[in-house]
Amino acid sequence: MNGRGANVRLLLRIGSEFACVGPLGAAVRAASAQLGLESEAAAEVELSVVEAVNNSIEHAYRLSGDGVVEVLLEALAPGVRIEVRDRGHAMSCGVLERAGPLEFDAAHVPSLPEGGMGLFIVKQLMDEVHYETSGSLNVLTMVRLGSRAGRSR
Amino acid sequence: MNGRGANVRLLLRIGSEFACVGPLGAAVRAASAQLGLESEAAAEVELSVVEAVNNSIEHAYRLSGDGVVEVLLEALAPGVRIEVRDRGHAMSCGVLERAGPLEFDAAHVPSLPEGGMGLFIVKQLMDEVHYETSGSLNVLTMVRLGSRAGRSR
Amino acid sequence: MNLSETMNDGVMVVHVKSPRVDAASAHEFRAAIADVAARGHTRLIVDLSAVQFIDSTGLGALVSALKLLGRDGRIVVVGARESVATLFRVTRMDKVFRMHLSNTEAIAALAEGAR
Amino acid sequence: MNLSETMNDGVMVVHVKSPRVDAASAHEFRAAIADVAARGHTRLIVDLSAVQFIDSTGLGALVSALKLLGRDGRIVVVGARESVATLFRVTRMDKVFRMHLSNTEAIAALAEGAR
Ligand SMILES: Nc1ncnc2c1ncn2[C@@H]1O[C@H](COP(=O)(O)OP(=O)(O)O)[C@@H](O)[C@H]1O
Ligand SMILES: Nc1ncnc2c1ncn2[C@@H]1O[C@H](COP(=O)(O)OP(=O)(O)O)[C@@H](O)[C@H]1O
Repeated sequence: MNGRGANVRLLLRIGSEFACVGPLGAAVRAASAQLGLESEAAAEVELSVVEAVNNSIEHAYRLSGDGVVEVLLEALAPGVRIEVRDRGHAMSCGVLERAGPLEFDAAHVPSLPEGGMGLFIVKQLMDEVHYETSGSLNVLTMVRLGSRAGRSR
Repeated sequence: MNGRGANVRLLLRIGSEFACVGPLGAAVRAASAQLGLESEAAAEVELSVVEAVNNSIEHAYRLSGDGVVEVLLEALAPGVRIEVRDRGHAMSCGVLERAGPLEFDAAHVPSLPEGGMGLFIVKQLMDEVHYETSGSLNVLTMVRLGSRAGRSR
Repeated sequence: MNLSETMNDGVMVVHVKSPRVDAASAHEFRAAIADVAARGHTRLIVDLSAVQFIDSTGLGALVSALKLLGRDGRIVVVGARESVATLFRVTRMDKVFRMHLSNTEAIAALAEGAR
Repeated sequence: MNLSETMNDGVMVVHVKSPRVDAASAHEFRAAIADVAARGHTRLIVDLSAVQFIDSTGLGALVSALKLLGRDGRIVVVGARESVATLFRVTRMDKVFRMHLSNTEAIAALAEGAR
């Protein structure tokens, strides 16, 4: 099928501003669908990329707005491999590994969390997630193999 | 409206291979829609970008496959501004300006053209088109202001 | 944030008209619901049928808005499409914001909770 | 290229199943129609209802395929969505490939042309 070869790659780049994340997310979703992901899987890729890019903007660049975030989308057969890259402050060791489900009492509203969900969402929706810093470059790599039906979840 | 500000930009980059143009085109269409273009206008932007990128791959890089093509998408209020950039052989002077409708006799099949339509399509669908080479960088700039209804065509 | 309001059997329904509820719009979204809360409404139906995308920042804004509704505050959601419902499910926030298919169902659920 | 064939009132209908007919697939597309031509069919309905995108390279392949059908060759198109029809219109190729809403209409047009 057209466009699903192993060397098909698309790089997307934005400045570290939340206003750019919407078009980026929509582009990632459409390109993922074009690469063969089913509609719901492509939507989950969009959500995961948006969470990761928001983290780069908020935590790596600390909302300064003058950084650059890149998303590399690569076709797998089947699925997609994604890198989210920034050159801001690196995530501390073990943070990604420790990110787990939020513990809360749904009936006790004042104690409900309003954040701290991003990394857990990414880990839940993607088949593989890892993070690496080399020099000044931070790379969060995610793999999504295909639709839920074909996955062991 | 979220994402329609003047500084909202998205850069997309592929290698000069036709297999990458599908995901790129789908991404450009979705991002254009996200920036406020109506569905048919976004589809016309996709077609114009695909024609321009195909030209960079075929004519600027002569199908060598080792070039890079970039598409910069920028929000206007309303509309989008797009640059298609390559570093291959530049288009000759006046070619874009001269690109006109194909003259053919629809009833005489053997003489029908099989190509030579790309630049004319882009000129028909976009509100502004120009081409500039500076140094080794070639840039085709296109502007699409909005949906057909709001345009003088 | 583009919201509209209707009253349905005495229950305030807030229709979110923006297709994305994300980090770029979460602040506005919270403010818009805070405005409804300030007018004394404590039980809301939030209609997400026009929403194509929501991220954890948007969800966090909804949690924050819920806190503003006070002790008796409750928010239920109607019209969430599959991709939107996924976020609520994965974060377990579907235990906080019950998802319903229709206003009728949502109104019944709010009445139930009010007893 | 993913094509399927059906016969409708004695007319060959070629259904293009791939969502994109573009520079990456144009060659295959031409070859697939050439294969139909090689089996002696000269008048075809090409059903584009599954096609979401076609560029000038795809259109050029359709022109090239038409030439292979010989002197009496004709191709009419059914099911083109608005964005696909735009390309035919802008290039005036809708004068070469007549667009129809249904197979019935297309079959009538082909019979008309055959007189
Ligand atoms: N890209 C990143 N760069 C630096 N730190 C990060 C990054 N992503 C996440 N973190 C750290 O991990 C924590 C948890 O992130 P997350 O689960 O997305 O929730 P939130 O962003 O709402 O705090 C953040 O508070 C931050 O300290
Ligand atoms: N990006 C480009 N770089 C170099 N030459 C170009 C480029 N785009 C178009 N051209 C030239 O203009 C001509 C017309 O282009 P076009 O209308 O797209 O038709 P086609 O690509 O089918 O020939 C091409 O044949 C080529 O000589």
